[in-house]
Amino acid sequence: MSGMSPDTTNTPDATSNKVMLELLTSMVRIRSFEERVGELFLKGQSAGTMLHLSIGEEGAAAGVGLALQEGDSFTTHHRGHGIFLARGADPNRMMAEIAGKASGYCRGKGGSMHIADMQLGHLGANAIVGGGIPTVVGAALSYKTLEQPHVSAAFFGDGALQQGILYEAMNLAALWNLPAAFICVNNQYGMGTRIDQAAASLDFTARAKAFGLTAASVSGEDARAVYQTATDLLDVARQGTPVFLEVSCYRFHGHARKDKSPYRDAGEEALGRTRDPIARARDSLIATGNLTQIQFDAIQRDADSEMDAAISFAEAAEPPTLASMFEDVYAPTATKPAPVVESWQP
Amino acid sequence: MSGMSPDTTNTPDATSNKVMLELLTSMVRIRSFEERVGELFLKGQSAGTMLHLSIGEEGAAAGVGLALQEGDSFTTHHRGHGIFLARGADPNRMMAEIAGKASGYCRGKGGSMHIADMQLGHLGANAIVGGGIPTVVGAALSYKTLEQPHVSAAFFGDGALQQGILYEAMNLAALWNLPAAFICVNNQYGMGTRIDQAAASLDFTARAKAFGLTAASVSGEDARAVYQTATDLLDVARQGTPVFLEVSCYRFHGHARKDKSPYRDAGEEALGRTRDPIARARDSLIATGNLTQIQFDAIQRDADSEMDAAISFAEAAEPPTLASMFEDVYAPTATKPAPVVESWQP
Amino acid sequence: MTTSTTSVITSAQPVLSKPLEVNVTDYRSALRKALAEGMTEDARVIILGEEVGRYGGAYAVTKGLYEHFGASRVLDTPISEAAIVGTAIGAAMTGLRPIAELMYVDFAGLAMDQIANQAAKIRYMFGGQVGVPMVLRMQGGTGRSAGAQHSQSLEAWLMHVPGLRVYMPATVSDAYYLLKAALQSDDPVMFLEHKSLYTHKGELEDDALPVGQAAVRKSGTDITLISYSRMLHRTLEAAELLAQEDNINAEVIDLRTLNPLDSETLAESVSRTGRAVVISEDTFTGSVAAELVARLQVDAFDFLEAPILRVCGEDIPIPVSPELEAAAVPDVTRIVQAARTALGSRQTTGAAH
Amino acid sequence: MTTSTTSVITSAQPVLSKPLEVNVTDYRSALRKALAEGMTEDARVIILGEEVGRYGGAYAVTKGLYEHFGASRVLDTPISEAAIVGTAIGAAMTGLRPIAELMYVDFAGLAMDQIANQAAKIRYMFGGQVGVPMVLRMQGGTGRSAGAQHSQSLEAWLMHVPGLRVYMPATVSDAYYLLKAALQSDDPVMFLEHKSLYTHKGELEDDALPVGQAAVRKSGTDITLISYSRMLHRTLEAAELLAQEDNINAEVIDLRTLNPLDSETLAESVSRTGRAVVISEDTFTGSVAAELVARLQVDAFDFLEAPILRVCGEDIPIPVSPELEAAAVPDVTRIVQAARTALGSRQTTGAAH
Ligand SMILES: Cc1ncc(C[n+]2csc(CCOP(=O)(O)OP(=O)(O)O)c2C)c(N)n1
Ligand SMILES: Cc1ncc(C[n+]2csc(CCOP(=O)(O)OP(=O)(O)O)c2C)c(N)n1
Ligand SMILES: [Mg+2]
Ligand SMILES: [Mg+2]
Repeated sequence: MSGMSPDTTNTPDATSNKVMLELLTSMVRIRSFEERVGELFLKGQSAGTMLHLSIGEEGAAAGVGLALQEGDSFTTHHRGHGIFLARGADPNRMMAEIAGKASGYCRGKGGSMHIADMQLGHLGANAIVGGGIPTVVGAALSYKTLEQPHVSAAFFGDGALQQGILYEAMNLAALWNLPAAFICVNNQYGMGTRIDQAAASLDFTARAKAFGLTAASVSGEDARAVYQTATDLLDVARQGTPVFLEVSCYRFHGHARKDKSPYRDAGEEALGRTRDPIARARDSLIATGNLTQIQFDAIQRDADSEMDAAISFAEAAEPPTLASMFEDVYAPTATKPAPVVESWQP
Repeated sequence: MSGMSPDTTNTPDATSNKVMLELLTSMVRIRSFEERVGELFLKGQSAGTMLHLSIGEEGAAAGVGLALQEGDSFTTHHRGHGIFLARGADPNRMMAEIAGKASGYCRGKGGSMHIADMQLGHLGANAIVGGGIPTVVGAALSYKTLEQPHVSAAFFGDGALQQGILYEAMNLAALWNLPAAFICVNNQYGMGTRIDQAAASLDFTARAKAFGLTAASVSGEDARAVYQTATDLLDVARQGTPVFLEVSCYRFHGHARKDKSPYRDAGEEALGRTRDPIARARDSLIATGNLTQIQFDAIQRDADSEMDAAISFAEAAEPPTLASMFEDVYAPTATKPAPVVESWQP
Repeated sequence: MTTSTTSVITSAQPVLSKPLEVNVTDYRSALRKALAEGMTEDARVIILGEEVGRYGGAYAVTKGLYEHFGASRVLDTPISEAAIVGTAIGAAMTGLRPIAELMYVDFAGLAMDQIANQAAKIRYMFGGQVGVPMVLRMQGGTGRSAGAQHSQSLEAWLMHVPGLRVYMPATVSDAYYLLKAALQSDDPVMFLEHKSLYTHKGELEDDALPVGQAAVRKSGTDITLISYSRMLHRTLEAAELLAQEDNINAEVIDLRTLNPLDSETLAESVSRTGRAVVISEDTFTGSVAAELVARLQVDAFDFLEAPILRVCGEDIPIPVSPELEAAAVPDVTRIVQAARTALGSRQTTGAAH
Repeated sequence: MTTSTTSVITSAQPVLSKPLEVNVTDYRSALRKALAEGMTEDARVIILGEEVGRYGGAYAVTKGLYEHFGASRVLDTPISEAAIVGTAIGAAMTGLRPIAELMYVDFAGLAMDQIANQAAKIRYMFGGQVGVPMVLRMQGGTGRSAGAQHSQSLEAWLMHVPGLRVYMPATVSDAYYLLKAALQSDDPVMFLEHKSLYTHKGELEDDALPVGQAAVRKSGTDITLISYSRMLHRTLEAAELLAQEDNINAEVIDLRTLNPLDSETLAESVSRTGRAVVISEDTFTGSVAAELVARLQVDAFDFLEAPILRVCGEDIPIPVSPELEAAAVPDVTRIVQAARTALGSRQTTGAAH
């Protein structure tokens, strides 16, 4: 970590077993959820094919997710299931939303790419690469103006590093000393484009620093390091210096459910998949005698049955009514749009 | 200059009197022109009030302008008269365009903010802050693809440093190794906003470097230094590494013709106006015995009478015909739009 | 599920400011009064945009607000249109009521993703959990030889996006009342001013029609002339001329807002007069006028005695030459001519589109 | 003064590539064939966009081109929509003929300044000195539960901007011929494909109508149904149903291009049939259909036996639920119903707008 001195006294829990177990459990739940999203798709039960799994990125989601505090808010990119789960999402309502059902978080209107929950501070996933980034500048402005102690964090992929809006947002946050965090989940690819095919210079913390942010980079394979670094940075952000955190990891699967990543070399992919934050956390806990395989299996089983239940919930859920289509365009007090049928009688 | 080793052997003329005199003459012509644009406005002869004078910025225009070579192209921001003059523009046709006349560079359709001349490589001034920046990436792509030895340079103000498109363009140019140059004329203000009120971090070369460009900053008060630095950088660009150059200077007058800069402190303004590239070049030539006051007065007189003639030319010029309004919307081979008059007879 | 606006932050801490007295003499001061009152009445209201603070606004609308309300309520931004709108969105979702400004509506192209994909759709995509109660002030139109990138009328883009409200005041009184209303809206309001109206003189009336109701600015029986924003005034002049020269009694309707759109008032009027001309400054093809015509020829079909004609901006970019600029948008003569055509009282010679 | 296109660079050095054979079976392969031929025939043609190269295009349209023409002709870009369009503009001004791609037309909001303020206006603002001979390929529309930000039909925005050509092929043959034509255009062409048409099967005809001429896809005498892009096919189905169930002989017109717009063919047809329905997938208010209706009710006024009706997308964002998504855009039933209403053959019960 660079650009700031990490103050580990602030994070006494970081190395504790409790935190490690929490991170591990969080990651296992995320992966279990994502695997089932894939199933939902295969069963033809998902709303569309635009499902972007965060398998391999659980360290980023769990680590930063745990570092965020109650009252903090965040936006995510299109690959945001893991982050939302790490922030407390109900898998049932998530899965129902992904299936486009009425009991989903967004009444079946948003789907995977537009899931949100104001109660949990999720200001929305976004299907526009970079689209949700300035939202957190606005939220951070609210916190500063209203003197609330929160941080707002934008999660985005490495692809968004080439969207101009990121730099506009970072500059504004720095200029106004806002409690905003810019979290780049660098999974090395934007669809079929490897990061070095998208950016000439790969030191992204240098970019953020040049805009006046405190910046760091951490490997997402190590969930504890992510948690520690994020905790320190969010502290900085809370004091009014916006921060940038790059979490590097590897996208284990294709871009979306149908993509088999033919553009990736098999060797590279195999190697990439060894960068597994779950295996690493599990192995380290077992190696230090803080977890047994049996205990781990129980964590896995609990997660799997929780997520199986989410699938069942989503499958059993009702689709939205046609009438609901015309709701939520405007505030509830306003007249709803009606189906347009131009009428005339001779 | 940083990020590259200046190779002064490439620029043997930089220190010669010939170059200095050329720079001085160029700067005197620019200022003389700009003063008359102000007059045109006062006489009610300009097309509108959106006239942005480059007085105080002549060092940037003359220095970089002289460093560019035949066949190179460029775009400018809204404050681009000086740059265009430095690249050989005909003051008559410029002034006519600024007056919105048919014999102007753009037939009176573009005005001050959209002046262009393909013959001289001027790919256009732009009224959108940052709007002309990616154009040079495209031109540089043409040069690379068509194996032509040219560079394309975008001139823009410090205001454009906060527009995301700049970073998208720089990244693309760096990624593709294009002969593109990004020239920031940092006159300390965007309208009433001082640069430190717009950007949290003021080391703009650090931004460019973080995107993989070779970058330098130079004072626009010293036209010779601008010329040297630009020459070296354009050389780098021509080899396929895009470059960024910040020329720092001071906007002597208001933002546009009607602005009296009430937001600026009188002391600051007085001090800023001492950063005069013309006085500095003149004084140094006189001090070293390479110019007499009489010679300088002749340069000034020549420039003034040339620009007086431009004013007369513009005043005498015909306004465009109404029919010409419907020309140039589409290629000449296409049907022109016609005035819309919906007709019907009972 | 469909609770309005903010759940993350339930209430702001009102730190009420002292009122700022604004004397209304023209469109500009009417806008300023609405802003000043809005900020005084609701501590959640902030203003952000380029040059809105120290400079007082490129067209001086926000003059004095920075000095009165301070830098934490009136925020000067860098030149970052997309981030300005995006920031306003995030602030609106979390407890503030931002009024963002784009200096020219022509710059909307830089922020169109934030406007149309984010602000407009957030409430819907998120199933009604949250709204985006922001106002986006922009100004457009011709009249200052500002050229192709500073003179457009882009309301048709905005009107085409479900989720956006579009207000376009033509009068001094509406400048005030509609802006006050926009600050009460729980939906994002695109508030479009006209650069040539800022110095338009007028008085504040005691009251205003509700938002969503078009105003009959002049009652008439022979033909309905429909317009909004600056073109309303040319339309009123045209109606005057028609009365004097042709003894025609034209009804003139001012839309006031494009969303909500008051189809009923238009249909009622045109059904009564049997003839209509719609006047808008935006470019003819795909204009706001087209939408109105398309609706009216259904709603008033059985009563139409002539086609509904449009008088709009020409289908060209706005040229900088003052002569050409003036010719690129509707003038009184063209409006009068179109009315006469619709009345069958004079044959036109111009080419059809 | 009005010399076309490039003055800075007068001619490219053609380094002709070997042809790439493409077998046309559907809309997608027809597009690919046009691209391959265009690149073979003119060395100045390059392709740039996200995932257009190694990945072969998000919808596989450019598949194989990178391998055949190489990385200097088929350029994968970062996710920088504004810069992609801006780069294409600069390249087009200086000797290349770029085909840029935005993966979804929904992303146009990120590049709208470059599209509408730059590409569209450069020739005009610069007095005709230079053109912007570029093609911007984008795809839009519903059909894949892709949600509110990946399913829009934004052609009305583009059609409203003078200087832009807008091509919208509905058929396999037009996909090929219109794209070939776009590559010959000296003006910027917005080439809008429909995501649900890529697998549409069909054959390449021997020839195509000239650009700017609408196609009568089915002649008829009772009513004119006007559409374009994917909605053409639903309209043809509706015409079939009307023939079978109501013994109605509908004429079906495919616009093919929105700019140039073939008002004449439309006016001739509607003047003959006396009735018309315009069908477009974009949201009703401010739709392309509105423009057509507004023109037609002038051009065919004396022949109209009924108002011209529109069947368009509902005035809502596109929901992700497949059921709701389907209901948000016109289907065959709604088209048939509207035709019946226009024919006076059945009363509608739905609410008016
Ligand atoms: C503005 C925009 N451009 C392009 C796309 C299409 N697209 C969706 S995801 C994606 C790749 C994004 O890569 P990255 O940001 O690294 O996120 P990842 O998918 O790797 O998580 C692209 C190009 C989009 N959704 N939005
Ligand atoms: C996209 C955009 N936003 C805002 C403006 C209004 N505007 C015109 S010039 C200007 C200041 C530009 O400052 P800078 O880039 O430093 O150039 P300078 O005027 O100092 O030469 C602004 C805000 C504009 N023309 N375009
Ligand atoms: Mg990625
Ligand atoms: Mg400046």
